[in-house]
Amino acid sequence: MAREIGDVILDLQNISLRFGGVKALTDISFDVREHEIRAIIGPNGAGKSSMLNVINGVYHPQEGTIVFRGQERREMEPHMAASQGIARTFQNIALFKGMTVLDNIMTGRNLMMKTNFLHHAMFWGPAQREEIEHRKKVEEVIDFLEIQNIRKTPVGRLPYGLQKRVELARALAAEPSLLLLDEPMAGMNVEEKQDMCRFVLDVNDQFGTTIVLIEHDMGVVMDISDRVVVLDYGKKIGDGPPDEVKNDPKVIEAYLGTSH
Amino acid sequence: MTFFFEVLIGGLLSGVLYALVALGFVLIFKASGVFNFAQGAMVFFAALTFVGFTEVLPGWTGLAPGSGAVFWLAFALALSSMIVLGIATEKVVLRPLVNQPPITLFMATIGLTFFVEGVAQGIWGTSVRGLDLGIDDEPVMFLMDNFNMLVSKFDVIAAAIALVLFVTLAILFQYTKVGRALRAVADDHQAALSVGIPLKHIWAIVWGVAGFVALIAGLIWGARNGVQFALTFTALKALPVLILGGFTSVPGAIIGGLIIGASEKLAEVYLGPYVGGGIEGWFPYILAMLFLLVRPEGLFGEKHIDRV
Amino acid sequence: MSDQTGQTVPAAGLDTFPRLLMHHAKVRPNRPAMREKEYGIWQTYTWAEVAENVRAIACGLAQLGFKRGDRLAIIGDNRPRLYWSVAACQVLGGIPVMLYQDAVAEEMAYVLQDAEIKFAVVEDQEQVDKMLEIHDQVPFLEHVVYDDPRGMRHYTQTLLMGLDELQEMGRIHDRNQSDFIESEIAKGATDDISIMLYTSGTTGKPKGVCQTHGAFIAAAQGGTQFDKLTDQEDILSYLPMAWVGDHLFSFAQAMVAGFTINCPESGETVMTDLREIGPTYYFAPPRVFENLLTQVMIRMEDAGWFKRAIFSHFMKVARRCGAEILDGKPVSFADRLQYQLGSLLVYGPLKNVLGMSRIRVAYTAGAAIGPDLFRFYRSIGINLKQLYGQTETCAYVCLQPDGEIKLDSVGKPAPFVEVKLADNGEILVKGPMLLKAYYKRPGATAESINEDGYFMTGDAGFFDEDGHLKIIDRAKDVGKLNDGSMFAPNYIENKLKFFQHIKEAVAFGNGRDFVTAFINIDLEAVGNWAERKGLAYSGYTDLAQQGTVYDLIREGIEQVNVDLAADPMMSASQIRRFLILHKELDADDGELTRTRKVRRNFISERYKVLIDALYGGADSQYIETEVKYEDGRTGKIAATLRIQDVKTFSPQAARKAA
Amino acid sequence: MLYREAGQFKASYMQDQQIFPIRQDQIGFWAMIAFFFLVVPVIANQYWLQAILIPVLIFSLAALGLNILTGYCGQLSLGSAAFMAVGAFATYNFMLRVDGIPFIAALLLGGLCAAAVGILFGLPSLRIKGFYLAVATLAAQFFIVWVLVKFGWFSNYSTSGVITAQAVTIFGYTFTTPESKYLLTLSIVVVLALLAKNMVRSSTGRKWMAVRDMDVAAEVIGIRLMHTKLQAFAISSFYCGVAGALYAYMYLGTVEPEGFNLDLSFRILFMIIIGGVASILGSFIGAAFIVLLPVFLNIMMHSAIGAFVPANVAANLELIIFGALIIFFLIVEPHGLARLWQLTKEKLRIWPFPH
Repeated sequence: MAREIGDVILDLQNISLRFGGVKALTDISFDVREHEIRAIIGPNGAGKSSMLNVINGVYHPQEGTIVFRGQERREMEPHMAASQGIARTFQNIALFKGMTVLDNIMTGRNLMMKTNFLHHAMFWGPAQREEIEHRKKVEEVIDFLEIQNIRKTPVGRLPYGLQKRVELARALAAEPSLLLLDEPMAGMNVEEKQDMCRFVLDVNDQFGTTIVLIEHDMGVVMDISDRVVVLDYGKKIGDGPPDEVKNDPKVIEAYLGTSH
Repeated sequence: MTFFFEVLIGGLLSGVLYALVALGFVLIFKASGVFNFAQGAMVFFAALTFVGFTEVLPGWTGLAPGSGAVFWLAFALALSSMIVLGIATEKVVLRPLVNQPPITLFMATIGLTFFVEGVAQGIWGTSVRGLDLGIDDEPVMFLMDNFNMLVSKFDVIAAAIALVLFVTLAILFQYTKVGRALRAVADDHQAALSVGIPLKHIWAIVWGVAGFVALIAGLIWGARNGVQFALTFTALKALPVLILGGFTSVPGAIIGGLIIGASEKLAEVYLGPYVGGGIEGWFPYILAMLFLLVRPEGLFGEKHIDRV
Repeated sequence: MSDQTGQTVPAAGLDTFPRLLMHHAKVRPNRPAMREKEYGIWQTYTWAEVAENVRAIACGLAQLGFKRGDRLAIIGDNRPRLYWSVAACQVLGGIPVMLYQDAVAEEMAYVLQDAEIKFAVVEDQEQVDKMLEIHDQVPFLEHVVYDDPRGMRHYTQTLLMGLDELQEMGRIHDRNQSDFIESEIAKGATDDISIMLYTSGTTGKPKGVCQTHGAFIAAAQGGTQFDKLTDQEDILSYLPMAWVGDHLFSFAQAMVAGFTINCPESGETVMTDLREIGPTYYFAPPRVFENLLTQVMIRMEDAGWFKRAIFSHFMKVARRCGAEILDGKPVSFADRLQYQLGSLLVYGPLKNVLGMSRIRVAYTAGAAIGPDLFRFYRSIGINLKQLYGQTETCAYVCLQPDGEIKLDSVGKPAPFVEVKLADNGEILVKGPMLLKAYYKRPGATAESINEDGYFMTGDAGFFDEDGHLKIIDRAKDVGKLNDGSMFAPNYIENKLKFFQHIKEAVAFGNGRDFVTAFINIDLEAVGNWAERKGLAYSGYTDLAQQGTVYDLIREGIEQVNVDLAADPMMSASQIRRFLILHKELDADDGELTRTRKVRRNFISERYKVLIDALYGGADSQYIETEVKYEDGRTGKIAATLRIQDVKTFSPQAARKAA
Repeated sequence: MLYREAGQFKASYMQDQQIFPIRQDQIGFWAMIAFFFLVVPVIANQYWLQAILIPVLIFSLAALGLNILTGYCGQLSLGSAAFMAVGAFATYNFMLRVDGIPFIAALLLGGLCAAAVGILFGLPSLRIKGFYLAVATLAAQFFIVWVLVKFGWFSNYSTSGVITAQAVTIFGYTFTTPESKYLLTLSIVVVLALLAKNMVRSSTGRKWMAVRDMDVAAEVIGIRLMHTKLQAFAISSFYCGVAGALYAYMYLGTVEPEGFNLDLSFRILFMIIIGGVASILGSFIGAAFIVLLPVFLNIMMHSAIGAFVPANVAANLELIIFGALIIFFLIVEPHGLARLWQLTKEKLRIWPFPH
């Protein structure tokens, strides 16, 4: 295998997050190693999305520290996270509805673009060169995710499954080192899920991207992830390789106790 | 010091009137999530319609001009017009736009503003009218005698009317079925629908009530300053009131109104002379804008968290 | 070599493809040779770039040990780099062997064994997997080179290599030994085999058809001159590379004329890509043209009444005079004016949305094309023509000349080609484009070429009074009626099938007094028709036996009879009696082949009683047939079938009617 | 119908990213340019140039400015007229107080002043959105006009703040005739429109739209909201400022601060709603529509009742029709006339097919 799991690149220590009086996350610690696929699972409302939001700075935890690539901080700002190579997708698709697929994905490269609005106003010259250079990269992503035929379609017109794929494309366009996926397969049919699974694995394999994903489909999680964190009511109740977690009585209880 | 209190009380009293206009905004915003920019135009429409009817009714009916009968008949007709206008707005403008982004609805009410102003002036003409409610604009003698303060009797009575209105509405919303339904709707449209509250019915009622409030506000403002197009600008001042008080809070509207009314008068009197006067026109807006920078959710509005 | 006119006259010495390639690289280095839709745009390769790449691949292959005479399998969609590999193989004096990319691994194994393949260039992971799957059956396969590295990261098999890597290797070699390629090209001769294309044939295992440089260059030159093709043409290369037509149009003619071939992004985007490129030179099988027309009609049905009225009016104008205008025949001024208006409002836009605005020459072949279909395209100003040929003749025997288009002929013998008819009507051809041999099958080669050097096509046909060849049937199917006149069942059946309500037809007549036919109605078309007429029916069997349906079909057959009567060779083959079968002919029941060809003998045995009834004069016949259902169960369909007579026409009357 | 796109394939990203990728559109565009630059000055009379075409162009520019802010970046503003006022008065003062300053320089500096003021009043957008922001922009509207009235310095101490535009001279040529003013305005507007188009089709525009469509997602991919929004405010105000200066120098000649009132701000908002939000073309269509509608109404009513309608009746009718149109467009076609044109174009491209 080309992929070798490396050192810890993201370490979350004793994270607690409250909204007003509501505790969303309580004293959660776990780490993510380079090149691994790390899953976060848990029943609805367990705080999984909040966890991702803490990692890339959308939410600011009241307590705890985040160590990313050796840099320690209490809180992150989203654009800071982005500039350090963290990209993500959202549970409820957060595409830019008024733009085409191509433009959506191009926005993913904004941090790498150096020209300013004055160049853009002139367009010819540096702005155009840069635009073309990044377009090439974006086209590679489009090719990779096999969405060539919808390139110029406004995203609003696309079916759900494809929108999810475009969102992944936008995240990939940033060439992230850490990719956060919030339920990438939710609401998809079996075929779409398989495709998405393949893409996630391919991303991890081909670009060595570290992936943290939230997913409800246990089959998928057990298949593709290297290690799994289990959350329940904002607390960590399990952590380890899929097989281990699967047989953990606490995890089983949390799942049996809820929807299943 | 006496002068300061004179100014303050005058400001607070006009603040009550701002609050009255703001109340119309709040009602509609709470019930349907629409920021009704046209509330000001509705105030103007109401006042003009009332005055118009008082002018034409004697001719149509033979009643003596200025008689109580004319007053009440004109009031009834103006109120009906307002309710019709409110319900029509709800049906024609807002219902087709349901589920559109709030900003679209907002722009639609700007369109509505123009429409309503155009219709009002188209029917009743553009000249400035006086409006006599039979309340004299004379100093309250008690205050004049004891504190040497000049406070208009008209203002006090107007404020009292407004207060009565606030209290009545508060009681209605607190203790009647419609009121409870309205509060449920304000909390969560979907949930309200699912427990069987007829949303459209509620909206119609709210727009009707908002029309009524606009009429009262229009009468008082009109009687104070004359019924004229400038009324719409005065009514616009309800917007900073809302920003201070929050869009969803009735007490907020009242307190916001008082703050705006008092501060703009004080500012005019004490700061105005240094900069050439006329700062009443923009002071509430700048105040609101600065306030927004500090506390975007308003005094009483709930803190808003973006869930992602 | 006058390029001022854009016309190409290859100089002497340009007698192999590698020489042609190097010639273009020198003469028009900056003209686009190939485009491929990739990464959102049409990536363009000039002739100079193509030549450079071909050199690199050739050197790379040589490094791997590829020798003169070795066979190189090429498997994949139409990709520039696969075309380059063909050329590179030819540079080295090797023989490219083209395989159908959608074949399953087993079928490929046969070809690889038959051609003793040591080297293969394949498109992607999918094809690589097939190669690996059959590797133990073809142990002599030494190198598999793949074009697209996607998903190939974890393949560690030593026989695999990326084309990029191969080219890189080749480039170094090319720099070190810059005269290697030139000397290899110099070794080539026009009589060398340039390509091997496998033909399925109607019986037996596929045979490898070996064609020489000379053959394909002759065929390409003939076609180029015939249609005055220049280096400005654009062609869309989307048909399988292993098919002779694609090799002629996208490789040989492009090499001869120096025009541009355009590879679509993928199979699903062909129609979009067609619209973007707007080729000037186009080939498609009749099926494609038919689908396009159907789509046009369906989409027009959703249009408002106004648009539909405009459309149908101008389509009427086009039917009246469009084809004539295209052929340069005299047409009244009023019609011409109307046609001009129609061009602006309908034909022009229609061609635009079909991607056919720029077409100068379009060809169809491979199966008979319906006259209405053919006429439709010609009438809106698309110069669609038919050609005739087979793998063994480089797909080059007959072409329809501009201005002499007949709906049911395949045109006149092409330049350099000699065509004659055997006594049994079989078409015999001779010319420079004939195959050199079937690979390793001297017996088969000898059988297919007679002692005078004519290739026996196996097709039967005849020349009409203007010297146009008409194909009527496979020669072995052609029989005789009792009065000695020719009976060509396929010819008749095809004519029947052009009628939209008839899905399948089986004609009988060999050794009989007259011709009869079984008909399968097209359930969808007739069903629609019935719905519009308010006819109730419970299924195929019920619908098939309705009197009005018989009337409908009879009218169609009478129309066919009019056609047949007009043709002196065929007028005796008019259909006298017919019946509509109670069930659809089905491959599961053994009545059709998997490619939906009628299995005549099986049917005549199975439905003997019906044939007897047709010839016995009865007007109805009871039949019970066993059928297999999809789930494997069997059942029985029973019905009493009506038999009806059809009007026939005298040749003179028919000519007037036609 | 007129489109013949087959064969117009793109072999490079440069071709693919053209403003008009379709040749027929290019031809149409250049035909329009030629018409407005070469034909219109010859055939149009004084009235058309001075009372219709020049204001349409100026309002187009203002609408373009508002469209950048509201249509592309999603920040609603009710203070466009105030930014126009800043541009007009700043340009006036540069012309007045800097000796020998070229008009174009004064114009651009005026625009920059408007941009600076725009940034100032854009600051609340960092914390608030939607109609909250709209209310905050009202502050700009009222405050700026008040400042210009109250502080005589801005109008060189003229009564009630009226300024009279100085003569405009470029390279020794003085723009006095309607034709010359029209051509100068047209040139400036066309150039600025082109620059705007370039911005919205590149990274700058994508950032604006990203902020508009989903600000949280925009932030997560590294777009800095503050920077992006303030940039939009600045550029938008620049455009409005230049439009304001042209309003004073090319159209009216004399203006007072009250001329840039809330009503004008609303009119500009209506232009983009009717013309089309997030559309450069829409800004032009909207401006033309709003300017021409009263003219058209007058003609209509004149021919209907045979006499000119009293001004106040016409004004009220205008209000009613504007209001109704706004509501109509928001309900029926929220993307305005530009969208209708777009749809028509799509129809023409696939003609004769309906879809």
